[in-house]
Amino acid sequence: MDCTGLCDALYKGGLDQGIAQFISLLVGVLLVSGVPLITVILLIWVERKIAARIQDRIGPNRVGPFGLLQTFADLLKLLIKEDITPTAADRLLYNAAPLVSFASVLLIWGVIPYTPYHFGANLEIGVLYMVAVASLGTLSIMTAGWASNNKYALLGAFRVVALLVSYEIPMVFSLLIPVLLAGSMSLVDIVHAQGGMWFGIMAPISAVLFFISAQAETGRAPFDLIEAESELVAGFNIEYSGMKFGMFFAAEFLHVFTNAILLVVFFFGGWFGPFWDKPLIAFMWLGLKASVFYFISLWIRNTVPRLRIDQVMWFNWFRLVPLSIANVIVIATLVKIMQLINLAPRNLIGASFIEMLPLTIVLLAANVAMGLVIVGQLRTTGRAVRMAAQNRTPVTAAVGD
Amino acid sequence: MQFFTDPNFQPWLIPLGPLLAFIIITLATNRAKLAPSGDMVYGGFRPPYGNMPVPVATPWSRFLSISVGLGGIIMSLLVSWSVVFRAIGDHDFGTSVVFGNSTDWLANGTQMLRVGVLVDPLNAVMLFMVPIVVLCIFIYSIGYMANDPRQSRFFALISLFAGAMLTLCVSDNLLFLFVGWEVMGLCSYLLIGFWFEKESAYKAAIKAFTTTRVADVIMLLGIVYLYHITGTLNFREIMYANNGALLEVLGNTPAILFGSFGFSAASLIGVFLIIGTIGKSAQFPLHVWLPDAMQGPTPVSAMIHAAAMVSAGIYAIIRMYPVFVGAGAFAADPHHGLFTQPLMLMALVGAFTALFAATMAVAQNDVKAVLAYSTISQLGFMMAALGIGAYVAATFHLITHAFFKALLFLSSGSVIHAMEHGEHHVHEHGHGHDGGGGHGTAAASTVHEHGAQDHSETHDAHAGHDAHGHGEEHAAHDEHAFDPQDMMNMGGLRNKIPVTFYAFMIGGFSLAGFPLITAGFWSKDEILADAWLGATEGFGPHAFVFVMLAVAAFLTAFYTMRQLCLTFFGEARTEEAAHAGLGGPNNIISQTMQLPLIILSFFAIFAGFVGVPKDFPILGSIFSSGGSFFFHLVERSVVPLGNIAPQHPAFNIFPVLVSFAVALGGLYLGWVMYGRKPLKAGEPDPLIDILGSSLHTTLKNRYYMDDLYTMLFVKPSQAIANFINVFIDKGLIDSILHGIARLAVWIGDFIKVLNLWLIDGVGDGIPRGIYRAGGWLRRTQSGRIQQYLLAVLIVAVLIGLVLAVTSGALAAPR
Amino acid sequence: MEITIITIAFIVFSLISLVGAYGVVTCHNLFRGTIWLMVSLFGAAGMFVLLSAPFLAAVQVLVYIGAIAILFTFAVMLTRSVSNLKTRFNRLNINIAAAVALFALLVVGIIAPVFISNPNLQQPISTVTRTTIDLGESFGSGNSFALPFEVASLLLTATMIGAIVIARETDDEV
Amino acid sequence: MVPLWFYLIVAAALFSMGTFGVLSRRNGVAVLMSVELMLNAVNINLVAFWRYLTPEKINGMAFAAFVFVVAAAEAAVGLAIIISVYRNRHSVIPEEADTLRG
Repeated sequence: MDCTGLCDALYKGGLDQGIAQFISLLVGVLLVSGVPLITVILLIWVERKIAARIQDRIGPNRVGPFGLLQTFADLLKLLIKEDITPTAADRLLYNAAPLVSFASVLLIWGVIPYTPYHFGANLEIGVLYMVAVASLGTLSIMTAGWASNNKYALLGAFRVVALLVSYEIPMVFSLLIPVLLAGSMSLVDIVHAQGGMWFGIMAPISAVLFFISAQAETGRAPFDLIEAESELVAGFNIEYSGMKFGMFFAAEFLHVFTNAILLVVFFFGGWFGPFWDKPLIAFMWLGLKASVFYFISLWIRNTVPRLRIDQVMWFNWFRLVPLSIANVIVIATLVKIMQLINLAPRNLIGASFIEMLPLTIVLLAANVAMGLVIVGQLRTTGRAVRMAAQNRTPVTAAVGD
Repeated sequence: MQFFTDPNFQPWLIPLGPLLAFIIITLATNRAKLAPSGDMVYGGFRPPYGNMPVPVATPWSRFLSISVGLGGIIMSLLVSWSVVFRAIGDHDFGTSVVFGNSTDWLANGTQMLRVGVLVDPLNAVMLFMVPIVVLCIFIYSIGYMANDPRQSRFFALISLFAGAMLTLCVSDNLLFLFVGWEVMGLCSYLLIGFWFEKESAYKAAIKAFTTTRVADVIMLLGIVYLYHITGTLNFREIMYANNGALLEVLGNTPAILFGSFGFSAASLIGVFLIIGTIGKSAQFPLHVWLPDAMQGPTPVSAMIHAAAMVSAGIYAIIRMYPVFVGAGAFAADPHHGLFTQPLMLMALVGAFTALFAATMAVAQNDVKAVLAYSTISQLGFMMAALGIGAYVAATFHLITHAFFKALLFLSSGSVIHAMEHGEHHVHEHGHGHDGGGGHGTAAASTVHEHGAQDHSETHDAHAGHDAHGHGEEHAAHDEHAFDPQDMMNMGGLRNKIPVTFYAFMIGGFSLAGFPLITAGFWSKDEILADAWLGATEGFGPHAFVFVMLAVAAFLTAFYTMRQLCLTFFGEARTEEAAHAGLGGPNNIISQTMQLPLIILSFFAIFAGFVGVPKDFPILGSIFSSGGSFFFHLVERSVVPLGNIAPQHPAFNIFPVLVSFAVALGGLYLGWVMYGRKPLKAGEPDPLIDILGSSLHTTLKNRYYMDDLYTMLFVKPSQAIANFINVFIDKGLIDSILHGIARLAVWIGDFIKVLNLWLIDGVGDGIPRGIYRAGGWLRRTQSGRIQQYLLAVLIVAVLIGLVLAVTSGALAAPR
Repeated sequence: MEITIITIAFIVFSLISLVGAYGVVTCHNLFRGTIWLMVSLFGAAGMFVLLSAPFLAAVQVLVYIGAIAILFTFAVMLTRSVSNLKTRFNRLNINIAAAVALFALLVVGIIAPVFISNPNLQQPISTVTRTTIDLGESFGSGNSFALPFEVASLLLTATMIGAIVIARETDDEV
Repeated sequence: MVPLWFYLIVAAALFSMGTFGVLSRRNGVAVLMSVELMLNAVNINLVAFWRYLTPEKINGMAFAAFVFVVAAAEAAVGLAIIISVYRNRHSVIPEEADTLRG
């Protein structure tokens, strides 16, 4: 293992090499995970402001300029609150769950390329890693729901797990498309491969799929039946209070933004933009694009009503999963054909816009076709549902299967 | 593709066509509709059908079988002629160049028996002759079998026959040759018995089969012995490999039989092979099957007696000729009076058969019988020639004889056809037109399968007559049986069927050896010349052969003329003959039956000129100024080992004069007796009062040979069979069986007693024991998976322990 | 053998996986058992990373922790295994003996004589290894693992169907 | 890197523990989990051998991947069986599912 930079300095400073490497890695990890920890505090404020605007309120405006410091106040409040642990709870798991939940989001940031030069780790299998650690979140919620020994919590946990496990499938399938196009699972390579053309333009359907399923992963509306206040009081984190609850809370907020960033990285060219070779500008581009999608996500959250669990499941298993599979098959075939007839560059990294153009046109056409099909399908289904609703027959009969 | 162009591989393809045709026809034309037997004239004969319905080939399968069969034989004709002409074009063909190719066939023990094809001059001439003759026969059969219900089967069988013959011609080893040989035997059996409804037909078939089988077994013995000694059956390996080393071996080892009588292995093998040939080519002791083989359809007779089977026998002998001549200690030199036993045997048998058969032929009245006997005697010529070492002349005669004898048979067949036609005509006139029209189906079928719409009406009439006459025939069968093959019923056919007449005349003159212009003359002249040369040097066998052959030739000319006159000249001796005809000059039947005659006539005349001796006056300088072409070609097919090399008989006027004399004399005598004042109806054969009736009947009844054989072989074997049946089988074996049965009954009773206490005791004891054991074992079957797994683990650990200890891993961890 | 970061990582991961395994086999509470299982598998994933097979590590985390363990938790809850557990083990001693014997045999019989004592089996024979791309190509190429790959996919399909058929309520139709 | 036998020892320990679990746990789910442990030990061995002995081949990783597949399938079917057994006999204890007792 190479030893450069800080490690080198420490080694020169007379430390044992192993220790030096360890320390340097530790510092790197702290730096990388520092970014999200700081952003999340701002994100909470942003979200509350946007939600307030959408709901025709003003939102936090007392603490600090524009209420910027409101979040710190809440943080303080959460910290000084009493930390209750139910007696019947499974102590260890009860306390471990929030940590795992936050860590699962945080670990994702380890592979996100901020700029062409700055990223936590350029893993050969970045995408897989990302999906894997995201699945830890499921585990944490399950644990929390079970450990807090509360039937609402357990029900919430069940819903979450059902929802997340189901929605991981279309997400992974939609992530296959960038991997397939870039020919690599490393996020850095994927971003580089979008120098000529954003994958979001070549394969919009998979972008949409990823967006939807990511939204579901976060458990935000319209998928917020995890903490459906009206049905099960607060879902899996009902028993939590104080900083533990704050961790779940922060993890959720952070997860939303993380999904926005991932969407940008996978489909919208990451830090690509004018003057992307300047690190700061590149970082600025990434953040800009990410915040656009973040805003869209918030927008949806605050405007769309909640769905029932059966509707969510039906939508996933009978619409998203087939669509994603078909999408993968179609795009893979098309790409292969285009490469065989030499209309597509073998290696997308460094391919110019012109080179990418024919492939883009073909894939876009295919995507539009598929999109038209699925939209028409959804419309007919919706009409059937409305008819059923007017005939006062249970909707599930029409929707389910 | 090179496979199809390289002459080394092409011989493989030669037999392929007919064999494929056989398979295709057999598999594809199994559709036949049942029709009342009255509806069809049945080939050349009227089998006693009663009103039994017969399967009738549908027009489609007729068409298919004919086209496929013709296609097969034409294919092999093209391939083989291409090979042959390429070969002849090559100058050192036969000496240094032969076409051939072989592959592994059967592994027996350590050594591999190879099968392969070979084209050397001898095959070349066979491959020139066989396909064209067979093709003519095929074409002929189209017309001849046109109304036969089993035409498809016929074509299948003759295709197989042709395939077998070609296989025999191209094979390069004795065993492969024997395969073709046997298949031909089978086909001859099937074809002679083609009209198996006739008792005489199937009896003849069985006769031919058994007779040839006897010979073939002995021949197989010879082959096995040869293989036992030489370890190979390949011709060239046996005879020419490092110029005749194996021949030396063969010649020097004394035979296992009669070794003490100066038999070398070569001679014994030769004798065996010759016996095989005697059976196949119908030589003297075993000739009886051939006249009966006339029961088959005439094309078959042509096939068997001209092109294929009988010549196959001679061919096999020429093929193995050096073995007969032998080498080493027992070597022979026929040109200097040294004979091995096989050569002597051939000379005697051949010469005797030639004369013997000729005499019998004189007295026959059946058209085909005369030809059959003449065939036997001509084959005798060849055998004799071989016996005195003139194998080139024998080959020459084989070829020419094949041509003109095929020609003769085919034309006799058309004579018979014409006679039948006349006969039906007569019947039809006798009974008006009633019921003549109810045979549209048959007519239509024949019309369609010939594809000759324009002749349909004549043909329709023909079919109608046939059918009608046929139907009548059964009614009037016993009152007068008309034999369309009896020459006494013919006469004056010259004007009815002119083409046939000229063809027959050409063939007959060629057979008689009409001087200078016919093929038969030249080949016969070769043989006589060789024989005379030996005779002048004072060798007994040569002289014997010469005399016998001269007389035989004389008789040949005589009965040929007799046949011609009786058949074609004079007045029609019966009403049938008066109305004979092929149903119009240009209906499809007569066309398909006359075209081959024309082709064969050409060969029957001009085939002789390839073998004109070099120093024959005038003609020699015209046709073979550079030496006889045929002679030089075939001579190369046997490597000159000094004593085998055929001699070039210098031109000697005497044998030529003799053959002039015998031919012309015989013809003249025949003309005097039958031609000048032709026989009237009912007039007896003038031969009778010349020879005296007793001798005549003797000849007519073939010297009672058949009765002799019946007395010698058939009756005794029947008696033995009867004896065995009565005494051994009924008396001895049955009593033994009964005894065994009674014994079995006793044993059964005993066992029954035993059963009651012993078996039952054991039988009940075992289950009881099993039950107890099971009751004890079931405790282990706790149904608890983890216990099982635990047991598995423990055993595994123990095994591992044992392994570790034994491998010394535990003992000394290095 | 100097203490490199690899060694530290190895020790950490092996401890994680062993402790997890211990928890799995001894836990009273099956839900914790599943958690322990995940911990152990996580340690194994770390070892995969150390063995420069990051793909396998990620798949381990994804498949086991993401799916199988969740499946286990479901099973635990559906079958109320948590509550109706009276005793943890049966035939404890003999089983312990068997397991220990197995371990001893493995170590003393195989590992010690063959691998510990053999000096050239200590370190990897080369530092270059196949990558995930090679793995993918081998799954794709006909003369490598394409057929087993397809068979595996078939197996998974069959498993899915079979699991559904087995676990569905038997009393309802369809 | 650490010697090969480190990995082997760890794998052996995992395997033995899994064996113990399979043999002794009363709860079917626990038994299945122990089976997973054993499979994991096998996987560690596969990958370790591959890395140390034949890193130039692909077989080690490929086999490990197939072991994953098999493990997933086994877990799914096993749990399904356990659930149906539980539904029929109201017990997840394999010792009690002994209808086949002789």
